[in-house]
Amino acid sequence: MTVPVSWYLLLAAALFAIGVFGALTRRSGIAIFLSIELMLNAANLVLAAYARLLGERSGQMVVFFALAVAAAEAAVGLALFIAVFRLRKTIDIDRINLMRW
Amino acid sequence: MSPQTLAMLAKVGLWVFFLLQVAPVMLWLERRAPAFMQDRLGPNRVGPLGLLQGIADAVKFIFKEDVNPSGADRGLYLLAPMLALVPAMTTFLVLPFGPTVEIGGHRTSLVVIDSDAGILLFLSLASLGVYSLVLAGWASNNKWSLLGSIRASAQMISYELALTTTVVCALIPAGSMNLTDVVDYQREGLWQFVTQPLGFLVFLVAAFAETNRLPFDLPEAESELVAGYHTEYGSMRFAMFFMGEYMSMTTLSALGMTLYFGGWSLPWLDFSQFTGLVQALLGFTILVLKVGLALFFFIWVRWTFPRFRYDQLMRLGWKVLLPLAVLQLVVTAAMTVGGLL
Amino acid sequence: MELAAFAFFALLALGSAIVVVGHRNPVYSTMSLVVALLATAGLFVLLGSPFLAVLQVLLYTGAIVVLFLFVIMLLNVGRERPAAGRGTMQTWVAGVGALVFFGAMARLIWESYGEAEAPRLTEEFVATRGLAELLFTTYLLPFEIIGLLLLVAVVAASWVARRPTPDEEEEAP
Amino acid sequence: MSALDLFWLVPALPLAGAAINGLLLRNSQKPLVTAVGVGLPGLSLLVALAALVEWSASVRPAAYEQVLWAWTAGPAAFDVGFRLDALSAVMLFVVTFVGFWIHVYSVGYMGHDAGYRRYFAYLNLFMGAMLLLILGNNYLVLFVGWEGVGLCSYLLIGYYFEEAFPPYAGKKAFIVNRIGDFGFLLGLFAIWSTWGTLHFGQLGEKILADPAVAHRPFALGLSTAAFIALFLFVGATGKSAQIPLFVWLPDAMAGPTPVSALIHAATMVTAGVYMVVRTNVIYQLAPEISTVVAVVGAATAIFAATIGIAQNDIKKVLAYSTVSQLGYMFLAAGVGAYKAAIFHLGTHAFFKACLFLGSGSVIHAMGGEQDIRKMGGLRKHLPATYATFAISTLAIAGIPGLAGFFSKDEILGATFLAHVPAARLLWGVGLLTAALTACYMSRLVFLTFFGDFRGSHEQEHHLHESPRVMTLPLWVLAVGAIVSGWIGIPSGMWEAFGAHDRDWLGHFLAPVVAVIPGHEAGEHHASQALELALIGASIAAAVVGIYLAARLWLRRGLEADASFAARAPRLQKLLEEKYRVDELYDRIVVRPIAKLARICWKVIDELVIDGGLNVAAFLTEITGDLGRFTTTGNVRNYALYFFAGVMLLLWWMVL
Repeated sequence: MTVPVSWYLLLAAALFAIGVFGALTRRSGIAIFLSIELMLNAANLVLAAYARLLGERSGQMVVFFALAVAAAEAAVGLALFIAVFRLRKTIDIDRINLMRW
Repeated sequence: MSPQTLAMLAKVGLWVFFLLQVAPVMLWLERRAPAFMQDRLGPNRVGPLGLLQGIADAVKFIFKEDVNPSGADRGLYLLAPMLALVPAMTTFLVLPFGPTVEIGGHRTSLVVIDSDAGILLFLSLASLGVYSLVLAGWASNNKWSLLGSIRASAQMISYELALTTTVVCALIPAGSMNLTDVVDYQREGLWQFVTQPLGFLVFLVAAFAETNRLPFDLPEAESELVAGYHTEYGSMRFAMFFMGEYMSMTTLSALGMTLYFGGWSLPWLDFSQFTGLVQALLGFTILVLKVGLALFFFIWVRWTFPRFRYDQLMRLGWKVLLPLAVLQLVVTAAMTVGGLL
Repeated sequence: MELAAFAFFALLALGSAIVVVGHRNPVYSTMSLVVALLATAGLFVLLGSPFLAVLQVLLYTGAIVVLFLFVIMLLNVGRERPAAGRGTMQTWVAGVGALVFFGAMARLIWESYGEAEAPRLTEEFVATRGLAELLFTTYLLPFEIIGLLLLVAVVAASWVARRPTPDEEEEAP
Repeated sequence: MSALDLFWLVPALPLAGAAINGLLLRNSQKPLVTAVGVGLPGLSLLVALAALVEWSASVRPAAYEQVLWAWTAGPAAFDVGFRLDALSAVMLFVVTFVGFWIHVYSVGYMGHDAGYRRYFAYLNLFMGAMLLLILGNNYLVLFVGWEGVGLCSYLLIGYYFEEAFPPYAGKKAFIVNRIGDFGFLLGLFAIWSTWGTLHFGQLGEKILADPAVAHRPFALGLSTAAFIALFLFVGATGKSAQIPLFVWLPDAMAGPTPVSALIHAATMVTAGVYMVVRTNVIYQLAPEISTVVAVVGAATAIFAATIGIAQNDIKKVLAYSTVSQLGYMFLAAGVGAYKAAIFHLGTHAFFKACLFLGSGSVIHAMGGEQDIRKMGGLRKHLPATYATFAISTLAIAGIPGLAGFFSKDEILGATFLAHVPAARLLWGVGLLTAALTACYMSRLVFLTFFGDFRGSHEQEHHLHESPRVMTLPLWVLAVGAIVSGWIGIPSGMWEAFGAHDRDWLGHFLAPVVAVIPGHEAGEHHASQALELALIGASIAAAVVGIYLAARLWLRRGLEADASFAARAPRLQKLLEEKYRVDELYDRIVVRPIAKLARICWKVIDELVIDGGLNVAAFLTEITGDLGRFTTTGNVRNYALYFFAGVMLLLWWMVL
């Protein structure tokens, strides 16, 4: 019994929801970053599911590019964390309020 | 049990059998070969010529006491050695050891997974190997192993780049990511290490780095970090690391042989004259012999080159190997498009 | 058989996702992220794009998450303290928000697709060749831009995370 | 280079004098100031006389026009020019002659005053403005003069600006005049919008060409002519202090006496009469408005006369007498006897100026004291002042032979015979006012000059006759008061005595009064007997007035006032407080406006505008505060806002 595509979408939605919850609740910067990667991953899943549903390869292309972007984003993000750590000796974002004068 | 699954099981069995034998043989070879190089005898007490040394060590590992360092993160501490085996036990799936043969009335290709994204599977599984080192270093809660694991992860990621690029160069003339096509290509034409010497050289160095073999064994550099990431590991878990390392060495050298030395084929030997089963076994043994040579070469290199400093390691990885690999990529692509290859 | 595989990977993904979000120890959550990514890679295979699955494993788990681990170790991130007073309120809000989001999306998806069966997998759909052609024809420009993007990211990352030279030392607060 | 070509010098010289005194000279150069201040008006008088002589010799009776420059171009083209015709000739002579002698008198009176230079600058400016008013060839120049004199009256009333009352009186005069000017302007706009020109000559021709236009309804239910006449008259009442807008004239006495003499007796106040007579064409086309003019004139006359009796300030008595005499002039104009109005204007200028200057020298002698109850028996100390004052009093009372008798009698005669409704009633009122005038003027003379001195000993010691520079103008004006009557002896009187009609002034002014076909006012000739009866009645009124005053105030002095007050205290108080008109205006006009202003201030300005502003500021503060609340700096909050945004978007997309 082939699996209807909507199940994949539901799964992706669930993953995304969990990712969002994680991003909003976790206190440590890295944990938030992980949740964001999770959300990204859910998005890729949706794209792949649609590619399959519509028989269109371009969906997969977008996932390909999304991966590259995720890599770039992770690199820069982690670099930022290192810089912040060097500055504030902590990764706990509740204590980092650089965005406030 | 459909014939396909049966064939697949047979192939997997063949590979696993070979891989499990590698560790003890290497144990022995690892001690004897350098001994002869350094004009000394090496282990010869256990069994004739010390051949049973492997089994002795294995028994030793089994009975040693499992020391669990306090403060270690038990979960990860136990997980790390298992992860070491993951890449080793899975990367052989895409390595061909023979043409598609007719055994028992069924045509099967002599490779476990014959997918056209084969090499990628190999590489991705290989890249998982990093985790065992990283987790080991982190979980054993001591500075030396932590430093070892950080170095390991940095080294693995950097050299993976060079490795992947050279592998891509090797695939371009064959025009496919399926290793059987690569071997078929080499059977008709020249072996790849002749047409892409630079590619082969970079692959070789990167392979050493991937498996943390001597010139690049900073992660467990005895002189500096006691035993690097597996300082805290005792008996059986240490044995797992050990086996993991040897297996990844074997699979990597098998990949090397497949890409650059014609894999299971010999230029003068025409396989069609044998029956299916014989072809399979013959192909496999040729591959095993080639891998053996490679492993010997590993050991040989181990006792000839001094260890790299960390910054030299990084500089070599990023500023020397990667550019050469890209150069090779460009050259090969140009020659392929130009119709030379 | 496909259903079983899907169920396995789906549950695996959800479970590890929850661990990623739930666990206090950063290394544990990272490792569970690896598991989640591998599960997703499995799902990619089921969705008929092995190339993506392999790429995901090679790229994501092989490099990016290792980078994460690298940074976690470098910064020696300890266990996370439970959220402070105001945090709990935010936790509740986020929780409810996520649930509402999932509910809405579920309703949306279920309404629009319901039981729609995916078309049968064709050999041509699965082959990497099709993807390669697509990549270097219609998506050539994005491909080049991605290259540029990665370059920029590398330069940025290295600049941001550099060790400040002595003269910059005292400027930092 | 005939005098007529230099005609523009007449107004220019005084204006130049004002400029020189005001801007160039300094207080220390007193002789120079006097030379300029008096000399230039004198020169202007000579030029005026020369121009009059040459005009009457050559061009008369046609009007001589001298256009100086085109003031505005385009459709509403006005040019600045002067016009010399019979009417402006008489006015010119009166203004320049009386004005000049008052300047001479001022030299003495203001001699040791600190602001001497400023005084003469204002006085010259006034002369210039007045001449502009009477010589202008169109209503705009007239209006410039009109405003000029208003300004000068304000400046001169408020001359003693250190003290509290004069500036207030100045302001009051100016504001009341402005209210009148408002009406005047509406009249001018109406004229211009109907006939498109304000030039006297052209206007006259256009109206006569098609009189029907004037009867077309214009606004407020009035025909065009009626509308214009009414509103011009409103301007006249403001300027010439008639019933509704007369309150400023008594207070104007706060200015120096020569000023009162010049402005509030001889010239400025007569501007209203001159303007009415100048536009007699329109008044003849609006008979009902003429009646209104007559009635208002008569009412003002009797009203002011009654107040005059109860006043104890010498200048206040004269002020109310002026208001009353002006009432006479408007009565004359209202019934259509324009020649009589101008004739009375001329004679009144002479004897009223002489009276004011006389009171000036009395005040000067008494060291500033103005209350007649503290005077008495000044006959011996100020013989010249007494003589001229007595002559002028007899003139104003209407004793035959003197100026007042002839002009007032002509007005009463004309009123009696006029076709105006209730003409007999108006005549009666006029006769009674004549008696009252005689009565209060003689009361004034008896209380001031007869009886024994009631002032302080030190004042008595100080009493001295004014210097020649002050008594000379008094004598000149006194002679003028006598002679000016003879030139205009009404034709009715000549017929009454069967003599040949030698009414020189009547024939002189005839061309000015436009004769509208079908409206010939035409003096229908009463029988000789009726004429004689009328003359007799007016003589009787004068004699009764004087006899009554003599019996009361000559024999019993101040005690007469006391007994009168005892017998009718309420009436006495009412008269003394000038019928409480000021308080009335205060309550009707000033207070409501003040209340309205307060409302505008408190409600509209503070509540609405400021309030609105404050509310806006408050809102921004609140939203700002709200906004501040969101910038916690906590990264997780920001992430939450992100997510909230997504949810909103989702909600918006889905629904």
